[in-house]
Amino acid sequence: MTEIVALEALAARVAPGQSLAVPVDRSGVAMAATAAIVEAGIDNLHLICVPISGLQADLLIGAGAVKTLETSAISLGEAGGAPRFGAAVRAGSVTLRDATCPAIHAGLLAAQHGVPFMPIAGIIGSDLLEVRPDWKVIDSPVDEARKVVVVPAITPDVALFHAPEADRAGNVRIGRFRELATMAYAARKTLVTVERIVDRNLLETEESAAGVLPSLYVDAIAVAERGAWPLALWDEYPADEAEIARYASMARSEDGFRAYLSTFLTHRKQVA
Amino acid sequence: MTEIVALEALAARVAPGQSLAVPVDRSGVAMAATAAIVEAGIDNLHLICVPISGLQADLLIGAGAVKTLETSAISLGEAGGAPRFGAAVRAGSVTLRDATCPAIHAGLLAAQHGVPFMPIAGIIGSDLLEVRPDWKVIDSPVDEARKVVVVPAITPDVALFHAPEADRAGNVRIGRFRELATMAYAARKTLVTVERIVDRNLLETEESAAGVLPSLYVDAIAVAERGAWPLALWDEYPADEAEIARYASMARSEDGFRAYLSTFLTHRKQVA
Amino acid sequence: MSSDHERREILIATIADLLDGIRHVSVGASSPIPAAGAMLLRARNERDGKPPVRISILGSQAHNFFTNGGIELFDCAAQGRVDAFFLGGGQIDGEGNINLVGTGDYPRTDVRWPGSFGSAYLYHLVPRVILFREEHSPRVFVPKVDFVSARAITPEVPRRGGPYALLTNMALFDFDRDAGGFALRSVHPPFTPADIRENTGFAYAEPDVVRETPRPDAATLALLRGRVFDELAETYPAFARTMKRAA
Amino acid sequence: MSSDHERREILIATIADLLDGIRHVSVGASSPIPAAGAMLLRARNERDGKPPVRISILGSQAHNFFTNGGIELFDCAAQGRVDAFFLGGGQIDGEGNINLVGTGDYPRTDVRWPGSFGSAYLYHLVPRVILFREEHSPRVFVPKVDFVSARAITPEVPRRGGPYALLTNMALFDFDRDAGGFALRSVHPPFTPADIRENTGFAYAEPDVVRETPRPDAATLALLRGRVFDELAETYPAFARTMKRAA
Repeated sequence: MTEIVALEALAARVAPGQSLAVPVDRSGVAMAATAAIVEAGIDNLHLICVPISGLQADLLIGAGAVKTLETSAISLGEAGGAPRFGAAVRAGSVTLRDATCPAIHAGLLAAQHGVPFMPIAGIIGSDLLEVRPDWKVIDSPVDEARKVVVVPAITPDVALFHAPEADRAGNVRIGRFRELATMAYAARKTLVTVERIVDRNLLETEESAAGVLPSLYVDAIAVAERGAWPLALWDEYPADEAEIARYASMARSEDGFRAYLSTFLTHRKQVA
Repeated sequence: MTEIVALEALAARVAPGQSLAVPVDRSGVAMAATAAIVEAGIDNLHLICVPISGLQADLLIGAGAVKTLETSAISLGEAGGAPRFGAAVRAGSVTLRDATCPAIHAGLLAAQHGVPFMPIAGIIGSDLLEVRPDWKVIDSPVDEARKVVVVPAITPDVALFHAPEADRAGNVRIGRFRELATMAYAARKTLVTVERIVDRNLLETEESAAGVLPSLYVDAIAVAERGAWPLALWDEYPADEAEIARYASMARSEDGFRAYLSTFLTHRKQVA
Repeated sequence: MSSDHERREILIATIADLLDGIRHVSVGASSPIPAAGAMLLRARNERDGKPPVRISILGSQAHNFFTNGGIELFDCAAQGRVDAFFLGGGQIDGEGNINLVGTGDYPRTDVRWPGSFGSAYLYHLVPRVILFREEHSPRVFVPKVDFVSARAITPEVPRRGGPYALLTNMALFDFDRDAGGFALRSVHPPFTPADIRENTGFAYAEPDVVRETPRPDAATLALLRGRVFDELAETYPAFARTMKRAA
Repeated sequence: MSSDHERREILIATIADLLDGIRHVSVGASSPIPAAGAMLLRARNERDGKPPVRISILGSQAHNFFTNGGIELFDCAAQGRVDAFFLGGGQIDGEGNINLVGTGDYPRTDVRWPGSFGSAYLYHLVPRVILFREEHSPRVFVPKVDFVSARAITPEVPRRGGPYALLTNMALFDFDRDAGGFALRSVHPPFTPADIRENTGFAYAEPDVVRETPRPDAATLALLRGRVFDELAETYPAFARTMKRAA
């Protein structure tokens, strides 16, 4: 059953060297938990971005927590390129597993359905097939002969995201952001931070239940108010664009990044 | 864009010989539309039950509308076996495509994702593989060698179901019954009957939107009050068990079935 | 066995014992006895401070914590999140294979049953599949099923799932996956091992001394006749009412 | 071209023309000009009683009618329900291949861009992919991209998708799928065909007489500066404000 724990205890459930799946910025990124992970010195992570990431990935990369990066893109959006990602690529300090968005979804779906691989449309002709030898091109075993790409299942050790609310049983409201459910289905363990715990049962009505990830898939929940900050949380608060721009500017240099990180960790501790 | 039409006009969009996907009894079965289909004399259907059916399939089979039956089971539940299905099997008058529930879901998912096939766990050793030569056993192209079953995409010509409500733009509330969305994603055309059309926008809030099939996937909607009767409609009314039992008893003979059907069609016309 | 309801109480208590240690059991539609067994285990664990038990009942709105449509149970099983499930069978053979399709030659079977449902899949994926079939007769328990809806043993592929036990109106069998067959574990009173032999069409292992299936003790009966039947009434009102009245 | 906002108005109107006839266009995040083009087409169709146009904007809550998470756009494209999409590229070559990964040798590229996003997939599946890249320079338009994020032509597999046109700050090119390359369609004033030749690193077909890209007519401008920028403001407030102020 789902345990409700403190933020630090939640972060401590991520072990060094594990694969960690995180969602795209708009879907609910657990930034407070990310700070706690950096604080705890958890490193050598295999970060799986579902299907892309921004500030969270750049922060983890800059903090030296990422060994392998599986993503379809890393970008700070309006604030421009992700500086620590760029620096890590130039330094060769992170192993890249470049992907394309639907291939990451397909890999998670394979894990959701308990099959070793998933076929996927398109991709043929892309150099991604050269740099991802784990992706194969096969002849379709059904219908007329036709080349199809297949990607292996992605089974993250941990899925981590932030959502508006959970109930006491551990059911989490995810709205239309069903990739959060896919991540949880696929992952061995799912950790969720929320703005608040509510007393009502989120599965109570057919209408409320439709947007809920059942507690069956949720191992631990921690409350983290404004836990996605400076990123947006749908239905709750917009992104703090000024803060993200400040990050983008400071993180251009290693020293600037260190200064930002230190302030960010301190800020998070004050909020908590 | 979604058209809102009369029930007869909706039924007329199903052509003889087409494949027609319908949901399991509890998910919202368009019984009123089924009556209209029988009334219109649409036949030679390839009925795809997602993943099983009951009264609806038995009625269509008894009415001689079904040429091919793709299903994981046909049963009247508490009311027992489906008599017209049994009679058709004995007579050899329907071509059977026996399946297992998740294989029908997997076939629809293949169509949803635009791929020719989908791998699926289990099944190996089942005689279903003997009677379904379109299902293949392949060596997994990824990871260690391992036999895996793959099933071809199921792309129904038409998906048909009944739901509590739609809005004026054609968005349909499906709650947690996401197989209805899968059917619509996979099908070339989707026809929906509803208890009522509402004035509010069902996509308005994150909470209401989570349980909605967007109008993008819905070709036509018709209002049919108590349109699932005598089956249940979630959140609206329970099954009319007495009526289903009456059907089960009458449909044991061809004559009894004819009598039931005639009353059923008349009843539907009186409601409409 | 003195009455129908006592027989059912034994079946329910036996199912609760068979489920001991699981975290999540899924119950098919129209299965009041398996559902009651699962609820009894949940109530007992709660009473004894043991780990909680999740129960999902197909087709129930109250006992349904799934939110991803009809595929979720199957995905859940494939993810290793379903520990136990129940399957029946128009025919069950000594190798644990089940037939939910029909007798005679497919497709124009002499007797046609509803179909394979999810059996071909779940049998591979759910560790404790409990075969539950009340009718105990040579018609059901055959040497070889006419159609294999789901096969019990498939050495050609790795699998975590398969038959765990077979429970009938007369007896309880264990399934031995290494031996690939059933072994009689206990006989429900008043039946004898000879009754079982007479009514079982397949060969099975039989110990020298066959135990009697224990009747539920007083504490279990109290739990069952109180809280469990009350909970059951939500999904199976008629069954729960009958059982309460008879108790 | 007398000003930045006039240039943008030409781009927006050109995009609306390129989209003519589609039912559903999907626009990536941070793409105000493509979004405005799509909205202009929608407004014009509505005005003229033509078939309605659906617009989905990634990352927008207001212009999002998807309810199945991040995969839905991709599924939708695979189902043939997305008629048009926009892609850019750090590099685009004369065969229509695009590079969103970086320059130099992978993985330690000299310049690293964000990554391929959904391009490798959508390029196969969306019939009208409009390549939109404002910067028109030999640095962007290269003979051969260093990394093929998405390939334009793959005779080895059937596909419905691929490049349809390339729109830059200076010109509009058609893509000829049979010839496998671009053909200059028109040049935005005040540029000349010679400017285009000078700033394009790949070979392309050039007609004898190169037309000027038409400026939007008065009715189009009225629609754009009124309703369209108002609608756009919901998703791109800063951009819409700037455009309205300049108009």
